[in-house]
Amino acid sequence: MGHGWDETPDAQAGRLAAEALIVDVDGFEGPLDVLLTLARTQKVDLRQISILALAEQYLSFVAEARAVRIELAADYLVMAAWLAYLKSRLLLPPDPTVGGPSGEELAAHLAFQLERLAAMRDVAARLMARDRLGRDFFARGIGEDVAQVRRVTWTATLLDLMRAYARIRTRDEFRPLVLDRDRVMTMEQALERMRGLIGHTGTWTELAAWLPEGWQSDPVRRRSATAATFAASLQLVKEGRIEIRQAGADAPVLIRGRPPAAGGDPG
Amino acid sequence: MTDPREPGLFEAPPESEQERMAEAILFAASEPVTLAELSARMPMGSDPASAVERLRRRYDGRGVHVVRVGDAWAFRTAPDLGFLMQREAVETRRLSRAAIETLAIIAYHQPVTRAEIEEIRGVSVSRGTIDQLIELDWIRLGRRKMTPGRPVTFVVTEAFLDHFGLESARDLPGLKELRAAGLLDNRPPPGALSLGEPERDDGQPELFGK
Amino acid sequence: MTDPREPGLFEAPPESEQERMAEAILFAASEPVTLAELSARMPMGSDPASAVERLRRRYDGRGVHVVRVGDAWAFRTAPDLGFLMQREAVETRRLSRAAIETLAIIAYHQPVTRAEIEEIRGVSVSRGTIDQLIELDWIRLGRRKMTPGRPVTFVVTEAFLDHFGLESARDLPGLKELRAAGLLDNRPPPGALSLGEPERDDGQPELFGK
Repeated sequence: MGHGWDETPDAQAGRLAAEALIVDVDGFEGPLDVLLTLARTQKVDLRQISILALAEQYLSFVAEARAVRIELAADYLVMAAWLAYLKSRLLLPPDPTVGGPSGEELAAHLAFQLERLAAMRDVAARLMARDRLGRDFFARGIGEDVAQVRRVTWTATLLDLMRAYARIRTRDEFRPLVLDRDRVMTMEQALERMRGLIGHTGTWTELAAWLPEGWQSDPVRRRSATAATFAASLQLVKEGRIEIRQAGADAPVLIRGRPPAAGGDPG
Repeated sequence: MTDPREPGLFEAPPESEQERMAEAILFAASEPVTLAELSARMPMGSDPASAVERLRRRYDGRGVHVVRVGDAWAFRTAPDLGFLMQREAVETRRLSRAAIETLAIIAYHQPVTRAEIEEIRGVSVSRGTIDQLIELDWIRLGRRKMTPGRPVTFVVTEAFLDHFGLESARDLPGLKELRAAGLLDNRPPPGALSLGEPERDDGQPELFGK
Repeated sequence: MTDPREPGLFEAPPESEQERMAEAILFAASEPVTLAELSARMPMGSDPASAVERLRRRYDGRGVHVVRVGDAWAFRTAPDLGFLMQREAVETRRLSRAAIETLAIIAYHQPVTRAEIEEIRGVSVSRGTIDQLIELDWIRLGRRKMTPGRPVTFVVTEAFLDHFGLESARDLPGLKELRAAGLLDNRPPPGALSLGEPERDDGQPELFGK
């Protein structure tokens, strides 16, 4: 082990695990899956894992991905932003100006999610390993053909029914693609727009205020613009250009620009 | 399971075990099974002929018998109970497209008149289609509509809910849900211009649902 | 056993005959048969429940068993003899990991909405997964949830129980332990900044599904 003198064996194992994950990132089913895999490297019962250490592991996984230029899907980055936030909540003394649940509560819920996912995987494996019809035990192989009474019954499945309905109802719904496109904002468009504006705001501003004119009233356009703007703001958080926060589940998402000097990694 | 009696390399299973094996094989086989085939499938050293013979005696007088079919063996319902098998002889056929579409419209729009069904389908609904659905006991007449001519309406029945495993017609998913659950292709119907949405990869989010 | 309501008019067959009848009917059907169906096919005044119970005891330890599947009963070969049945084994399409996990979540959390499945797995349910499970007849639509948007729910079917050799959904492996550990509780996230959460609103597109 020629690596880092300054690393504890745990930290080193975590870093090596993060590196190993990168190779196989397409094999994961989302950030929770990655977290569970990382949690297993802590070699303790899931109930005893350190969420703080786990957050570190995940953030180094994301940093590693960036170092080798692997494009991670947006939800991996959302998780990274969230874990960076969680980490700060766990490390810093409670800030009375920030409402909502404590870092410990958030950590406990994440631990619950991981334990629940692990439990579901465990029972899924037990289910699939059961004796199964057509493999381990069998139904009668010969249908009885005793009666000559032939009665025809007509049958259809629920799927047939729903597909039939969908077929009818969507017949006249198909329109040229362009009609839909002008109601869709891409993340690139939002990013470009935000980069131009970001220097001007040092105060917390609602995400909703960033939506361009003409994208605020029509629900479809608003939804698309909100999604794109939010995704773009996460990208900017990642780049250290802005900060983002939300005080509660239903509270508005707030954004503010970050002085260039403080630029750096949120992790 | 080791048998202490003999140190043989291929120990045949005990008689009772051989009988169980023959029983399971005859039961699951999709056609009558010959002794040769039984022999090939049972462990080395088994005696399928006497296993089948014991099985035949065991089922003597029961609701099913072990019978000889040519040089093979099979389970058959006891001849005196053939009258119980009538429901097994039912032949099922799939509903025609016209019928399933009509049924779907009634389920989603009930109570609905024939004229309304035709408007939604875009083609006329034949008398035979409605008759067939009534015959199946999947639809029935509902209240008359309070519009000129007071046309009859159609609604779905309990038997319909039963057949399709629904608690109520309100449990039918809407179009958005169908699409969100991946039950719907967004592909246009064959023959239509190639418009619509581009094909999505598996697992791709529906970011911008309609 | 005579039906006291209609003395003499419809004499029920003796117990042993009822057992033979239930035996013949269950043997003939490859799908499980409900007591209601048995009752409809056996002569009036019969008691299919006790006929099936006697039958179950009779076949205890034999090569074929009487097994319970939800509200229905069926003959199935003894699992320990599966090795003899390689010829009958049906090659099932390998389920994806996503499909297996989704199935388990539906079985253990039913009735469960799509959003709840996604919350547990941390990713959106990929297009086609639900479709595949419905096609296999392992899941079906349940009641709508009485929450905003009244989302549709999914539950497992009798065919699911049959396939996995379960008498009822209560017999799922580890169910009690999971419940005792609180892992089946519907525990909402503590609120703030749970960005990874799928949208709960019906028909709402996901911001960040995978």
